[in-house]
Parts: sequence; structure tokens; C-alpha cells
Amino acid sequence: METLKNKARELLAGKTVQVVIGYSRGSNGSARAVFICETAKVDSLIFDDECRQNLAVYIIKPEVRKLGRVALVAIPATLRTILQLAAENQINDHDLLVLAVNTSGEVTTLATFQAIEDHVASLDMDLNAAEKTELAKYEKLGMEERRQFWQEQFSRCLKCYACRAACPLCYCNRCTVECNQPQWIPVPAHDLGNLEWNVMRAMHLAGRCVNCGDCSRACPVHIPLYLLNQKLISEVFRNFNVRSGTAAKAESTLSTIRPNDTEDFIR
Amino acid sequence: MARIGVFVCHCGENISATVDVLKVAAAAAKIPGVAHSVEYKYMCSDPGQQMIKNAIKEKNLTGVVVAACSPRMHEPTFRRACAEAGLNPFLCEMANIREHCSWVHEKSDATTNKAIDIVRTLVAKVKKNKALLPIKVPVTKTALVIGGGIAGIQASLDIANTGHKVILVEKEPSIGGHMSQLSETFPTLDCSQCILTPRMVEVAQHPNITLHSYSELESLDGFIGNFKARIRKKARSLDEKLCNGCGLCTLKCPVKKIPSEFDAGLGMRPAIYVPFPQAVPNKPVIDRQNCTYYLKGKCRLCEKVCPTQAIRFDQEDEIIEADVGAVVLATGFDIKHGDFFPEYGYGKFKDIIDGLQFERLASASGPTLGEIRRPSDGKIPETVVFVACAGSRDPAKGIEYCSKICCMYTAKHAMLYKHKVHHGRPYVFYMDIRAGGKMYEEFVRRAMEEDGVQYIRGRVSRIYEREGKLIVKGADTLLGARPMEIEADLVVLATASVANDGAEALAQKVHVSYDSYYFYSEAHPKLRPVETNTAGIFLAGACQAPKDIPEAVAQASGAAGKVAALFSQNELIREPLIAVVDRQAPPLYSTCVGCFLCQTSCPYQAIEKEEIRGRDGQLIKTVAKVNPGLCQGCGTCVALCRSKSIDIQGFSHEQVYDEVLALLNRGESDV
Amino acid sequence: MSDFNPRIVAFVCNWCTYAGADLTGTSRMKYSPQVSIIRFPCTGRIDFMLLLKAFANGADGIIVSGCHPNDCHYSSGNFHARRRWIIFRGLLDFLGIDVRRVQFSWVSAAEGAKWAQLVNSTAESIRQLGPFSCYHKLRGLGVE
Amino acid sequence: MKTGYYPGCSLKGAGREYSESLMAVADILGVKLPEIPDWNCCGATAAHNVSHDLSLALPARILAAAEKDDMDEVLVPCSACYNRLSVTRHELLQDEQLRQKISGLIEADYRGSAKVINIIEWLAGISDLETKIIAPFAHRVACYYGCLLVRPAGILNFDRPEDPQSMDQLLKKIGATPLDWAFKTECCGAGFSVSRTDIVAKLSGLILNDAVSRGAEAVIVACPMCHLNLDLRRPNIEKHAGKKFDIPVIYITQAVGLAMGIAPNKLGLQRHTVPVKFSASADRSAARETRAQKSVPGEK
Repeated sequence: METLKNKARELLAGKTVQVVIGYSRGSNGSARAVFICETAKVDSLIFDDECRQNLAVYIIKPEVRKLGRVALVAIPATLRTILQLAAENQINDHDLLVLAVNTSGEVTTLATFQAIEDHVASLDMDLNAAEKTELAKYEKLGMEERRQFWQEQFSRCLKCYACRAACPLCYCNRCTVECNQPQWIPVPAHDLGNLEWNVMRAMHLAGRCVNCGDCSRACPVHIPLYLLNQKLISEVFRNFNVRSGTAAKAESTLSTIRPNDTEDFIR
Repeated sequence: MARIGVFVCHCGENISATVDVLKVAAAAAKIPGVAHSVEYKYMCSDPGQQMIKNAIKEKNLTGVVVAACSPRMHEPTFRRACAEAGLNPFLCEMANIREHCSWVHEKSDATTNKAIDIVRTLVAKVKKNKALLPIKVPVTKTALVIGGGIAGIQASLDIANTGHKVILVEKEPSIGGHMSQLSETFPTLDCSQCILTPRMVEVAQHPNITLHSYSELESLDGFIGNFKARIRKKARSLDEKLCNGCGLCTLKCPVKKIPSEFDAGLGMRPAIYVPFPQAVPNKPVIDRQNCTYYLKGKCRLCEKVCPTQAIRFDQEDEIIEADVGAVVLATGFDIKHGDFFPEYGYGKFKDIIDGLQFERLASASGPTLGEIRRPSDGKIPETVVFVACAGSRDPAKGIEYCSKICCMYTAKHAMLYKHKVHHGRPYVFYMDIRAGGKMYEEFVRRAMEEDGVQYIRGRVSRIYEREGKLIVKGADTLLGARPMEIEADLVVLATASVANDGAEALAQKVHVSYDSYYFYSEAHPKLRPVETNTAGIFLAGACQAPKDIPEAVAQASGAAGKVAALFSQNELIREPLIAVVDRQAPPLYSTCVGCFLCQTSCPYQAIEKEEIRGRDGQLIKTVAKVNPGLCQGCGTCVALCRSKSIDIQGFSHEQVYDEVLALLNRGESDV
Repeated sequence: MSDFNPRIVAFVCNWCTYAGADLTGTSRMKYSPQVSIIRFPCTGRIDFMLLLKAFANGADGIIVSGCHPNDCHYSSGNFHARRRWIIFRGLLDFLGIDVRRVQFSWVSAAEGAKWAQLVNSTAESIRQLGPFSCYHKLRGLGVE
Repeated sequence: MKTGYYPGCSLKGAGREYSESLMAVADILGVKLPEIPDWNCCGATAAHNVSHDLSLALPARILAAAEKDDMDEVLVPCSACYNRLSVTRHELLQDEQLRQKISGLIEADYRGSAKVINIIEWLAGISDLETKIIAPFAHRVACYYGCLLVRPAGILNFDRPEDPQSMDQLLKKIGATPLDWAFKTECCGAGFSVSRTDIVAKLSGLILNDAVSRGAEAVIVACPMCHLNLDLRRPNIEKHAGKKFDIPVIYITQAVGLAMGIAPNKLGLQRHTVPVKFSASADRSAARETRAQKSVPGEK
């Protein structure tokens, strides 16, 4: 914790960065994002298990870019998001300084994408055991059970798009739901529109999502969106042996091909 | 409000026999936006087309749907008719109610209903069609030919003779390629150089051809009609303008023992050399890896003896830029060398040589002046074993294809040997004999029957050396797989023809696709054999697949014809069915966020980055832009674009979306 | 179910399957009229959203068909489509949407017979599955 | 990492010196080589001529036993056994149905977890081998791989089938000079050892002849069958060839053992038909040969 604060102080004081984006204690005791522009405020920085939000969501926002060079407190998911954003030409090398933190309080400064890549390389990209078992649980269900499960889940969807707002990889200037020529997704929150929205969301994140889980945490009606993401993450890895957010130069899974991709389902 | 005209064709009985065309026309009339709906016996006939033209004028239609045969059949016909009536041709669509309906279903309501569905679908589409103008692309009428072998030479001459400029790039110091190394050529046994060198000279003297020998392509950008080529002219260490090719320097050069590439390592050359006497251009080049001056800093003998002071030790590579409209790849092939056949001791024993080396032995201009003498001790070999399919057609060696030329040149080699060493005993081990070609089979027969070449059907399992003899172990599969051993003085392996080392790198430079063996892929294996999938880039010769001389020449002329056709017009007219990235008013400028997923997905490198800058020239955002010259309109990028910022003309989001809805929602037009 | 006539939409590429279907016609082979074709330049162009739209608007089954691998007129469009479908199927299945209702296939311009056979077998299997009512039921207000 | 040991029948009988020398070497290296409990014959050349299932079941039973004993890999010195076990593992891992069928036959679930390795892989895997060399095996040797050690290449994926090098590398390590010769992978006559000694005499004769003519002082083998043909059948060979061969045939483990300074009788050298001595004459002839070879055109 102290190391983090000192680091932040030093960076701001030395004008290496203009703003440090990190975590601070929220009113209800939870962790929330904080933007620190002057050394005086540095002490509000915290880091603990509560700090799960993927702060990369802020760095591509124009208003944040205006603030100047950013130092970003990053958990593993954030690091991978940064690489994914780089691979998608959304940020440039040296745009930001990364302060990789872990629960044991160590802080690693990563100045380049290369450094982030090397750091990320040591991480375990796979879903963790708990996630795997839960995913398997739903995969094992009968088709009809799965359909009912999801219909029930989606029936609660309000189309508030909090999932979209929370996702650092949903950065389009105009989301397809806002297209009305043609109207790809019906506006009202009825079962069909809700299904279509969620299918589209999942598909648009296929091969990109780094499983930070912010979409699910943001959902006011607690739809387990992470299940969809994790399903596609495992499908992408199983079929194409690709992990998103591992390299700043990687080509996107769905826009690249291998002539020997499986086609057992094609007649 | 749309005013669509629907024209239902009977196609004689072809449609009306199973589809109730009257019902279709009636139903179509009820579709919202349809201002006019008729049926007629033959829409494609002159009166039929006239009906359409008149209706367009009288009812001032905004779109036309012709419900008839497949668009692949008559779309051009009806679009032309519309154009003649003053309606943009791209506002005309065809509803395929023949191939996809009347011909494949029995007469029934279901069939008629399907016809109506199809019409409704296309009406919905045409409502969203936009008037499109054909794309015009300017053409730079200069061709770039890469590779100065027989294919490149032929292509260059043919293009040049149509009156267009050609830039010929050859990486070696002289043009001529492998053909110049050959002794005689099958099936006529005429001397290779005798027929080739006149062509080489013609290239050198042709007013329309600029030859860059000892040069390589550095990069190629742009698109059909408008390529930008950067060519690296490697330093010859010599002023070509001053050099008169007297060759004094090559005689005086103290370094003499460098294996000659031209003689496939069987002969020697100095450090400053002309690859062979008939070289074009006939100007030496200094091999800096072996020149004493570059190695030790002293010598400069060539400089002293040069009567024209042409030597330039400090010369550097030069980059030449050129605008070209078309590219012909004629980079040729190589044959497998080195430690590829441990079981054959190839590369281990001097007297096991490959086909090209034998060509040099047999060549009158070769290191032995045409006498067949084995490399090790210069003895005339009494027994020579020729091994066909050395590597070819052998999955274990990773080369599953047939190298195509080996059967013929092996027969030729055996013959030449017999003609030169009358008492010699030539054996040929072969798998099958593939002598498809004019006078080819007869040629092989001659080798067997007149020249008494011993053909043994079987593969060689191992070759090893024993007391100065090469023991060739094989089996004669036509005589009960009898194992046999031949004591040979010389073994010639017809090693597999493979793509050149640089093939992959070059393909990636110019963006053409290649197969798993690095041979360049033609656009269509049967119908477009000289084009690549990249518009404006053509193929000639063995860089596409192993070929013999006549084939290479034929393909070269074919490629030249394609280039000439391309150059025959000042502008290319292309169907405007291409992708476009949307543009919006500031501050958005475009809904594209510049993730460039589209760029990696595009098979044609048609997607470029466009930087949108403010008045102050400061970068606002970088977005995708489709190059209309390159885009072929597959639409892969369109389906991948998350923000739906790319659309494709003729198959736009609105068009296909409305088609789906219209097809499935039978309105009051339903019967 | 015997009198049930499924609605099936075929999304096909212009160069291989559309031409193949033309050949089925010119060779006068018969197949079930429940299938209607929508023409695309390439399977690479086919947006997964369109498949959902087809179901939403009453389709009981879908055929998606294009050029065989390496035959793509645009060299790699079908490979991109294939990748997309691998993922999309995985997702649909996970959501409990019966993937047997989407039949992917490669039909070349020469395979008129294969097209007829594909259409008939697909129509039959969809007939077995019955109407896709569980999906059609979802259709609420303001779809268009 | 637990390495099991499958001696196979020959190493308990005719080729027991192979086993003895291996054990002696393993001792010095301080490596344990537990035998697979209750192992059976691999089926050798007989089984796969009789019944495909049997030819898979026998090795499968051996490997299943090894797996049951938590062995990660199994060392199989005999080339023939190595070949059978490897082929079996390959076939059963390729074909799930077949795997289940065979598992049924042997009443044990064969999973294929245990890797099959040959003697050369095993020796090459020992990092501190050189450090144990006290009496370098300074002789010109012809490394004889035979048929089964490197073929079928697609299945064994060991060394290059037409011109293997691994044994030569190993012999270099222990101070020997491996020669480039032509019969590395030619057949010695193998199973005809009993039924058609004339064939064995001819084929093995060619092998010895080439080795001797190139100045080899010893032929190094990794297969009891090859050894038997080249050593025990020496009288027949000499009769057939009409000349004497005094070149000894040594198991690779014996060569390594000698280099480690292990007593010859510990390595079973006394069991050989052809006395193991590296005659000065051999040296001279060898020297002559190598000179000759140098002058032989084409030789690099």
C-alpha cells in the first residue's frame, strides 16, 4: 500500500504523469475508482481484495485522455485489457504508465506494452477451477433447461446497458443497438430484444473478453453475463488455441483464420 | 415513396408450367411500394425489354424487379435495358423464380406462394437499392516483370511488343535463368543457349524494356493499375556506363577458385566475374564476400587493369522507384540440394550429382567442355545411374507432388550420355514415366529403344561408396521386386523441383497467396491460371508450379496477354459492389472506432488507415477507409464490424435485413 | 406434425452455392418448396444477427452454405465465416437454442444434386423438430 | 519421474549380457531400474503374424502393468520389444475403440500414460554421463542400428530413419570414433536366425564386411537379435563369406560400461562367441583403410 502511494506521489511530483487512476474507499466501504491529479490526494489510494474493477475502462474515455498521461493501477485483468486495447489500435505504447499491483502489496511499474506482455506471460490465462465447474454445470444441463434458465435470466434485463458501460472493450462510438437503419435490436426490453442484445454483446466480445467480470458486477438485475463470456473464452481457446489480451500486436481471433479450423458441423 | 415495377416472366412454359404467373403478378401488385406489375411470355425478348423500358418512363419507376431466371443468366440484359430507359442499372434486381422455383418444384400453390415470397423479397431489397456509378481506376501502362528466366524474358518481350513499357528485374548479375544452364532441351535436343541467347539480346536492346539485373524488389504498394515499386539495385562495384565488357578484370583477378553458381559448383570463377560468356548484360560484378580487397583491404588489381576506369569499390546499393500498372511474377524454381538424401549420400560423395550439374557437364560451354567426366577424378564414367523422383512424390520427404520435368530430362540426360560415351551403360530408376506432351512419349521410347538406356522400375533404397565405386541398391519391381545392386561411376539424382528460397518473402511483399510448397497460387486452377487473387498481379513459369520450357513460355505469353488487355484501356471500369466505411458530420466524423478488425480480415489489403485531422492539422481520429481499387466486395469486413460502420453496396445491411423480413412476413399480398 | 410445413431460409454465397442451386434447377432436380434463398456475395458477408432475425420472423430452420474450403471466390471469406459459426454455434447451444435448426454446408457450383439433397434432408429434419415456437413466442412488440 | 525396466525374454536368455551390462552401468550412474511386475513376452515377431489383437494385447498388458506401478516411462533395451511396445501404444492411442477392446482383453484399462523409450534415448537422457567416463572407449566403431530401432519412422519418431546419428553421438561422448558406413540400418537376417541361417550368414556378412573394410574395430549394437546374428552366427558368416572376421560385436551398454572402467566379466563380455579384443592388426588395417578412404575420390 505505502509503496503504491509513494510511487504515485513520485510520479505526480516528477510530472511523469498528470493523473493516477486507482482505487479508494467508497462511502459504503466498497472500493471505487479514484482520479488523483495532485500529490496531496495520494493518501486516498487503497488496494485490497475489494479492488476488482477493471480501471482500463477509463483510459479510452476522451475526458480522461484530456487529463494527460495516465498512471493506471492495474490488476491482472486490467493488464490484459490494456494489451487487447493496444491490439485493437485504441491506445499507443507509452500512452500510459501501468502500476501492476497484487494482493501482497507489491507494485511493478510497467512502462511499455512489451513490459506488460512479459508480466502477463507469467499469469494463468485459464478460467479458474471454480469458474470451470460452474460453467460445466450449465453445459451439462439439457438444452431445454438451458433455454429456460437463460430466458428467465434475460427476462429481467432492463436494457440499461450498464454491462456495456462497464466493459472496457465496449468502446464503439455508436453501438449497434443505436442503429435504426435497420433497427438491429428492438428498443423495448422484451424477451426477444433482450436475447438479441445479449447474444450480440457476447458475440462482439468473442475472442476479446479478458474475463474481468465487470459486466456482471454492473448488472443491476444480476444476470450472470460472465457465464456467456467464459463460455466463449473456453470455446475460443478450445478451437483456436487463442487467449485474448496477451500481446499488443495480436490479430483478432475472428478476423484471422486457419485453413484447418474444425468443420465437423459443416456438411 | 418507392415506385417499383414488377415484371413476371413465363419463360415460355418454363415458369408458367408450375407457377401461376398471373397470381404472382396480382400478388406483387398488392405489395406496398409496387406501382406496376405485369407478366409476359418472354421478358428477355425485345418486346419484353421494351415493356420494361416503357413502364420505367410512363410510370417513372424508381426500381425494377424482373421475376424470371437466375441473375447469373440475364441480370446484365435487364440492367442494360433499365439503363437505356434512364434508370440506374443498379436499381434493377432479378427474382429467380425459374432455377430456384419453377424448375425444382411440382405445380402447386406452395410453388406459386414461394414465387410470390421471392418476388416480395426482391421488391423489399430493390426499395433499398441505391443508384451506383461504376468505379473508374486509372492505369499506369508500365509492367513490372520480376525474374529474368525464360518466362520473364518471354513475358517482357510480348508486353514490350504491344508497345508498352516493361521494367524487368533480375536478382542475378545476368538474365537467362536456369534455361541458360541447360545443355540441350527435350524433346528436340536443340542447344538451349542457341535458342535462348537471341532472346536475351533482344531484351537488352528492346526500346520498351528497362533491365535491372543484379536487382531485387524491395517493396510493392498500391493496387491494380497503380502500383508503386521500390527496386534495390545491388552494387556491382562497377560503373556500368563506363564498362565495355572487355573482361580484362576477370582474367587478372587473383582470386580464381570460387565455385561458379552458373556451373552448379562444378566450375570455378574469379571474384570479379561475368556468370557466363553470353551474359546479358555482359558486365562483371564483384563478389564482395570473396574479393581480396573487401576482405583484406588491398589488391585493386581489376581497378588497375580496367581500360575505362569503371571499377567503383565504394559503390552502394541504389533504390529505384517506379510506378507500374501490372506485375508479372516469373521468379522460377530451384531444385533440392544438400543433405536431403542421407540414404543417397547426396552432398557426401562428389560423384553423386543433381540434374543441373549434369546439364553443366553435358554443356559444350560447361567446365568439361561437354565431355561427361565425373567431378571426383575427371574419369569418364562407364556406368551412370539416373534416379528419377529423387524426393518428388514422396510424402516422407514432405514433397508429395510430381516435379513434372524429371522424367523428360532424365531421358534426355541418359541419351546425351550415351551419345557422348558410346560404350557407357546408363541405367534409370523410375516410379512411373510421365511423358505427357507433344513428342514426349516418343522421346522416352527413343531413349529406351534406340539408345539402349536401361529403365528399371523401382526405387533406390541406398547408395554408398565402396572401393571408388558407388553401390546403388534398388529393386526391379517388374521382375518380382528382385533386389539389385549396380556399381556406378556416377549417379545423377533428378532431385525435386521446389520453390525458390525467397518465394515466400516475395509473395508476402506483393500480397499474393501461395500453396503449402510456396508455389504461387493462381486465381482459379482451371479458368484463371495466369492471374493471382490480387488484381493486376500475374504469374508466369515455374514459380506457380514445376513446368517445362514450352509450358513456361506459353504461360508467360498468357500473362503478357492479360497485361496487354489491362493496358488497352486508360481507365479500369469496375462494378461498384464494394465496401464503404461510413462518414458522419463532426464531431463524430465516422462511427468507425478504428479497431481495424476489418483490416486483418480483408483478403485484398483493401482497407487503409485514414487520419482525420482538424484545421490545425492535429489528429482527431484514425478510421478505416476502403480502397475502391482493391476491394472486391466479399463483405467479410462488413459482417465483422461491431459498430456496423462498414457497409457493402449492393448487399447493404438495409437490403439484406429487409429481404429476410420480407421473405418471412407474408403480408396482405399473401394468397 | 405431418402436415407441418417448416419455413426455411437459406443464406448462400453468390459464387458457389447460389450457382449450385441454379444447376439443381437446370438439371430439373426436385426439392421441397419450403426453402427460399437469399443471395450474398460470400459467406463471409453473412452477419450472425441476420440468422437471429430469420428465427425471430418465423423461420423454423436455416441453411447457411458457401464455397468449399480453398474454393472461396474471395479466397478466405468462407474461412472467416467458418470461424464465426464455430463460435456462434457454441453460444446458441449454451443458450439452449437448438443448433440442429441451423445447417451449415459447403455446396459448390457443380453440386446441384448435393443442394437438392441438402435442402430435402434439412427440411425433413426440421419437420421432425416441429415449429420453432419457443423462439417465435419471444417475438414481442416493435420487432421491426 | 519413475522409469521402469522391461527386459523382455532375450535379455533373460541369449542376450543376458545386455541386461547385465545395463544393470552395471545403471549402478554406477546410481539410477534405479525396477522391472515391470509380472511382465510377459511382447509377442516378438510371432504374434503379429498370427493375430493383430494378440500382437497388441501382449504389449498392452505389459504397459498397463507399468502404468499400474506408476511408471512414467519404460526403458526397453531390446529393439524388437521397443518396436512392438511403441507400435502398440501408438495404435491404441490413435483408436479409442481399439483401446477399449484391448483393455477388455487384458482386463486392465490401458491409458497410454507410460512413455516407451529405447536404450539410446535413456543413455542420452543422462546428463552427467561424461563425468563417469574414466577409461575413454578410444576405438573406431561402426554403430549398427538395425531395422527396428528407427522404423517405422512415422510411429517411433526417433532419429532419422535413413541415416541415424544418435548412437554415433553417444559413442563420441564416451571417447569412441564412430565411422561413416553404409550398413547402419540394413537387415541382419533377424528371425531367420533359426530357420534360414544361410540368409543370416549372407546379410550379416555384408554388414561385417563393410564395417571391417572401413576400419572399424568393433560393431556396436542395441539389439540382442542383431548381436546374436553378428556374433553367435559368426562361424556361418565366415563359412559363407569364405573369410575370417575377428571384429567383436558389442552392446552399447557394454561399450559404455568399459568406458566407465567396469570389469569386462561384469559386463558379460566373456559370453561372446567372438572374443572382445581390439587387435593391433585391426588398428593397422583401419589406419590403412582411413588413408585409403581419404584418397578415395568423393569422400569428404
